Amino acid sequence: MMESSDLINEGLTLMVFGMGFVFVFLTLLVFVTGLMSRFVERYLPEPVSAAPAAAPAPVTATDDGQLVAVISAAIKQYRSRHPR
Amino acid sequence: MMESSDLINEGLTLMVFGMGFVFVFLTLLVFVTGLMSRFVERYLPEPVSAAPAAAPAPVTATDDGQLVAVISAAIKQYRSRHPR
Amino acid sequence: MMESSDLINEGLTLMVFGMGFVFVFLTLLVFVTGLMSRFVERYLPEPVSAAPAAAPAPVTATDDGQLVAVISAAIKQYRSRHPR
Amino acid sequence: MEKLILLFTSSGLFNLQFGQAIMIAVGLMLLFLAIKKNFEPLLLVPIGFGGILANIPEAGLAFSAVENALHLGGPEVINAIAQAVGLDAGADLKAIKAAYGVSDAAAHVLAVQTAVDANFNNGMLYNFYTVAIASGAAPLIIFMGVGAMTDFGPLLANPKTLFLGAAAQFGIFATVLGAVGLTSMGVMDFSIKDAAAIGIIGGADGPTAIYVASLLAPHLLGAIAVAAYSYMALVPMIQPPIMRLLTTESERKLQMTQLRHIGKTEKIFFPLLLLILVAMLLPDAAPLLGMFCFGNLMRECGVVERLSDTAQNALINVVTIFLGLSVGSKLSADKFLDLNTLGILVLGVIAFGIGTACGILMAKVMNKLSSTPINPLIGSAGVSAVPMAARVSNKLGLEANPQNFLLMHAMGPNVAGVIGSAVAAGVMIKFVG
Amino acid sequence: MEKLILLFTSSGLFNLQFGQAIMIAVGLMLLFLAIKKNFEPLLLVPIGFGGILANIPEAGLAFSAVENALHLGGPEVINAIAQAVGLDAGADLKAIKAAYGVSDAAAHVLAVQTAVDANFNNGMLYNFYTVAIASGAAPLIIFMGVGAMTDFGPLLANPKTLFLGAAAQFGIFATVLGAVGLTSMGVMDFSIKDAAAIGIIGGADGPTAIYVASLLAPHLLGAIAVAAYSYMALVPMIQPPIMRLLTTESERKLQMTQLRHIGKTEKIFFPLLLLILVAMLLPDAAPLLGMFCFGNLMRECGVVERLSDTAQNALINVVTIFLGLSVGSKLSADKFLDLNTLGILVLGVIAFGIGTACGILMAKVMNKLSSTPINPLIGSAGVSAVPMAARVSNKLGLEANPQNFLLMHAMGPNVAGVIGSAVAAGVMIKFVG
Amino acid sequence: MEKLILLFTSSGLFNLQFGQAIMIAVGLMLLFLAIKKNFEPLLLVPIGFGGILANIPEAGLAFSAVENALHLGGPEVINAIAQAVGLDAGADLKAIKAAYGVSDAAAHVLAVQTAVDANFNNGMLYNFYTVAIASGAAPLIIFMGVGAMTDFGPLLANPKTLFLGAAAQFGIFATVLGAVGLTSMGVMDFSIKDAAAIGIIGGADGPTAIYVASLLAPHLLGAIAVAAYSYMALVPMIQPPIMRLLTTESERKLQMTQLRHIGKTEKIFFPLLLLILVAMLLPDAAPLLGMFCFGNLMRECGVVERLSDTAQNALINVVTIFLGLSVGSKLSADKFLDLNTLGILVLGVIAFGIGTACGILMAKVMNKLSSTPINPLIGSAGVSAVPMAARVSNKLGLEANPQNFLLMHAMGPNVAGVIGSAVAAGVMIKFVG
Ligand code: NA
Ligand code: NA
Ligand code: NA
Repeated sequence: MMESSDLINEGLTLMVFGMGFVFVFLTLLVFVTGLMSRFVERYLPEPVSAAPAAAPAPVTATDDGQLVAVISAAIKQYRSRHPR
Repeated sequence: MMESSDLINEGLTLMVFGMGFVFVFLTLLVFVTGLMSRFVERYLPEPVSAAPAAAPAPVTATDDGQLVAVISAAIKQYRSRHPR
Repeated sequence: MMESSDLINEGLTLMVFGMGFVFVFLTLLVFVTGLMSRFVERYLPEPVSAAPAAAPAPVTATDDGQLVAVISAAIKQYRSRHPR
Repeated sequence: MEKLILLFTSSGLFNLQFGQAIMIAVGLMLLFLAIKKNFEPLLLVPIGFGGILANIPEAGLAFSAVENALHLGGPEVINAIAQAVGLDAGADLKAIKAAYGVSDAAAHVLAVQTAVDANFNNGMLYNFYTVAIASGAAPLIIFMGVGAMTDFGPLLANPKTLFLGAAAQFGIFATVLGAVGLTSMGVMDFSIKDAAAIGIIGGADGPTAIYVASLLAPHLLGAIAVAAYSYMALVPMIQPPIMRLLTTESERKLQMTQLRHIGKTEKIFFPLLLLILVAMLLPDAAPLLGMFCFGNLMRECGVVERLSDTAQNALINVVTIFLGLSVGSKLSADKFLDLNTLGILVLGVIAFGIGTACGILMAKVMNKLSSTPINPLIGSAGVSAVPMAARVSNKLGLEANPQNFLLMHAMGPNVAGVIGSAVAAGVMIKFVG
Repeated sequence: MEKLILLFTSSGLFNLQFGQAIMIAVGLMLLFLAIKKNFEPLLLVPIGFGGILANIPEAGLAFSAVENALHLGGPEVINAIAQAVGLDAGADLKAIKAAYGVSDAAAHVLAVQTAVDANFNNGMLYNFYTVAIASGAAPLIIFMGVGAMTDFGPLLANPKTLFLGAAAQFGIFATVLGAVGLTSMGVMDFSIKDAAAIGIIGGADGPTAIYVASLLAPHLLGAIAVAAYSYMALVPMIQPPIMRLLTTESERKLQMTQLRHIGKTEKIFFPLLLLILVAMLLPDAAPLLGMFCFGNLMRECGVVERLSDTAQNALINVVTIFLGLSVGSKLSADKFLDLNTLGILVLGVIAFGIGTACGILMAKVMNKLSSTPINPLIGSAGVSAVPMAARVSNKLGLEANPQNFLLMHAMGPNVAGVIGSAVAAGVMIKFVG
Repeated sequence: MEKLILLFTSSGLFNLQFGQAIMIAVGLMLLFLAIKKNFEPLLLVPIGFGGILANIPEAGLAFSAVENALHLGGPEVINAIAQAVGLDAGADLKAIKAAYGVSDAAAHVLAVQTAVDANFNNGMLYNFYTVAIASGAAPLIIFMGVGAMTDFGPLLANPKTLFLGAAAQFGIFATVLGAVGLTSMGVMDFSIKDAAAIGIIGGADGPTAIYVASLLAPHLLGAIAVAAYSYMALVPMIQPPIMRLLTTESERKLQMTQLRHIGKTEKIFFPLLLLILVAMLLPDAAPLLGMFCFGNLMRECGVVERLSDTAQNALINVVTIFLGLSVGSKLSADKFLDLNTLGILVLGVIAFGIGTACGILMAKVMNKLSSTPINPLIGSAGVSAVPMAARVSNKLGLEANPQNFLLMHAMGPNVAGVIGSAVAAGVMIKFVG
């Protein structure tokens, strides 16, 4: 029994220190991340990009949908015949 | 000569056992494959999929061909300028 | 001082032989490349390929530009939704 | 005629042991789960197939040259190896293997050389295992790929969710206690190292589990990897009951405030921040979290698209194939078919359950304290198993309230859990490694 | 001035031996065949280029550290190595190399260390060879990729074609007899192992040929690989005459019944079926057919697209580059420029011829016995060399009868031949390995 | 409590040495240059990140098992290693490390085994370094990829530009003299091998610099690689002033005649031609230029598209990731933070300057002698640093004369410079290696 209770002690210490450390570490991370976010907001603000980066070409909405459907089908067909 | 005729014996045995084993193995494989096919047909029939999986969008046949030609050319052109 | 002047000698010899060899080697390469080019021009002339290899399909110029713009946008849109 | 007999006596059928047949069946079952039920197929297909290959009788694909010589060799080679490891010629196989295991460098080299001279070589899967897992390289490279696929936006928008990632790791340490408890009751036989390796299943993270198991308890690697990946696939079954049990209807209806848009700069700073913190506080987690942050930095910095794309595709796929086969090579009957494996499977599901519960309880506490509402359903995503656990939270959220889109909110704790389990792994390697 | 002399004496031109010049020409010729005549370019370009690199005088790219020390080192290092392998200081190079070849582990390590301490290292190609071929990994990984590209549909639709795949392997064993016969007549000097490695050329399968040659007769690997890949490219020239000779006009016109559609489930079961059969009957073929079936399962199971795609592209391309260079490193004058190579080239083409003939004869027999018509032209595809042999059958079929599309019917025996030659390889490794 | 103390004493913060903190800052600065200023990001991101990882206190990622045992181990293991390398138990760390460095094979193996038995292993980055750089494989594979991306058309259209590629290499040898001069004045402490490795920075070619530095002066690899890649990124700043200084307005306006179209055959013959010349004249450059020509042949021959595409993408990206991390592992304080690094940085920029100047002067001379006009601005592109140096020539050409498109003309000397620096490297390896 001596030996097994020794084992349980090790298990307990591992749990206490384990969870303790995980919480300490992640709490620090929360704190530091918050600091970083505020720092970036103040000193390194990003120019609010007007149009979303990958906007499709300004095609009139109506025929765009139908055309895109055709094209994506063609692409799928093209891709099935030319597997990269 | 003794030594070389010994070599020929080894060659002959290898041929006999070699081809013998290849035929035994592949005959078994034919037999087992046939069994498996019948088993699958009976117990695990596949739902006959109606429309082929990657069917292109229902576009009227006429302008489809011409459009697909244009699109594949555009894709080839696009791909040459943007090598992945 | 004796030891360091020995070092400078080694440095000098390396420079003389180094640059010397680089020039000899590349001069030979110039000479041999010229020979090869003339040889190829005379004995292995290439059939002048008429149309450039990846020419787009013969689509009337006008709507081609606009169509290709739409298609490349569609491709970009398609690619953003299906990252390979 | 003698050739014919040789043909038959050396055939698989003749030498098939009962254990090997069972393990081939286990391999086939894993393939069934992966292909038909879509259980983490990218891992369980190679692992299942590797398991079948490892148990082909007489082929010795998963054995080292010495083990092959002892199994397939004649008496002279067996005696030669016995002498090499300091036993006299007549020693039996078990004793020779034990002596070989603890032999010092010189005896080790001599034994290997004797086997190779007698024309026995390392099995194909043994070589894959040595290169991929024994070196620790494969799990780390996959973790780099995972980093390159992870978007920390949702976490940065709501850093508090890191607490959920922390709480959900309690499953790991509870299971360590469970394993140690079972041993003290004499039911199981796990050392503290074994217990730690079993606990990490609760981390719900493949690469971390394989990395820790290969360091702390290589003999349990097969069972641990199978349990880890199976339970990750079972998340949509294990978590919902616990989530419904611990949350009230009103809590499940809670709608959370829109997440703010996170700019490029913050996403670049975060992995570096995390790396510095690991460097200062937990060097033992440096390999794991170092490669994870490297992958994430490559993704976000935007100037190394080629490298990030390769890390997420070609590189991670190649390494996954060999990692899977190497893990499969550990699915040998003597290591898998015993009580320990059963213990591992049971403890593994408990680890997941406790992790899920702690995540939800933590979320309930934080919901009380914090100004903005926190729907406890996102707490369960803290176990990581990215992105399934987040999808489960989202699904249950929608059931309770059709306008309640929790997916992005749940991604916060989900990716936080990856950091949490890597930190837990680091602590265990330090204390028990 | 002394530097200038050193520059000249250590230049390639000064030390160029006649044999090396010839082998560089052989390398260039292989490149010509691959680039201009499209002879299996994916293999013959790296093999040809590796052949040129291996024969660069004084560079020692294909030599180990010890061989480099003996070739380029001064007397002290040569004597030191002589003593390391147990000879006295004055021994000549040939004796030292022989002693080094058979030295035990300790002497081996001592000799290598002496060379490295004297600043001699393994050549670049020697390292590639050790990692890619000596370990057996490259041929197996390529065979996995081949499995991932193989569609067993046509074979499953007509399992009887496996007999054609079996019959066509007779070329392998006939050539073993040929090699052994030539030796007994004193014309050639092949051991039974050499004969087996030469016979496998008739298997018309690159990875299998390299795998068997590297196990049974590494010194013949260069010639065997070059012969195997050249003849596979020559299939459109070797096979048609034999096919026309052994088949009648009416037989060539035979139209075969439409193949039934094969469902997903059968295609998934087949590789597993084949694997179990190998496990039970032929463990020696487990590495080859194991990886082949793994690749095929990845292709068909549909849940690991990423892994299958990588196995067929990035992974197989990278391994092909290093496999080709490693095979090229074996194209050294002393091993290639002798009567044996001529024997190998002659025996190789005979192997292909006999294989083709047996395939066709078997098909004629089966056509007589079976209810549904079997056009003998598809028999020749049983030698594998996928997919060229099947295309040849199709071409000849069309010549005889424009409505006669044999391609898919010929693919059955074509992929069956891959299994056939892997089984033949397994048998040879067991009996002779 | 004792556990808590252990936790703190083994934390990074507690053991952080001043040098390590500085080096982490250097790593972060490299990342800043790579990400914000776009300084060769594909290399400097992994190198910078590797630098941070290598300096994580207590993690020992860049140390071998023996070094880790000496740093982190208790007295018994340190004494055991001391005895293994032939010192008595009380020896201090510095002496043990020195003895280990020069120990013969047997002592080496014994020391490693003692460390491994005491549960110390090679650091992750140490393993990457051994596989990628110590073997010489990574720089050669990247050089193969560079060859597959290089178009020799512009050079073939105007072979004379090879002279510019030759002249621009003078920066390499001038810097060797500089390093040797500084040593003789007692300011620095460089051996002839160190001087050669520093000179190669002037070759403005990453793989060549790393290959030469890993052979001649591994301890300076970190500083040399950082200097080489930083200066290649600084080409748009270093070169213009020198180019404006040495050329007159009229010379800068010179328009060069249209380049003739180069056919496929010439582009296929050129790499083979270059290979034969290397084989005959400079075997020491065979690995570098051999792999370079192999990559170029794969690109141009048109029959191995798959292999060429993989060599330029998946393969080169994977190798770049591990090469960068391995170089980063050499950024340790004791090797980087000393006067030598400052010397290297200064000498490196001088090398670039002299190389640029010589290229331009050569171009002026050739312009006088040659029938067709040669705009001296393309001379500076002879340092290679492909394609930036060619773009700089083009930009300055346009400034002087808007109709003057020099880009393709500058590509000639640009790719010639790659051959030039590889030849210079070969010569240095022969004379000093
Ligand atoms: Na986790
Ligand atoms: Na075959
Ligand atoms: Na250069």
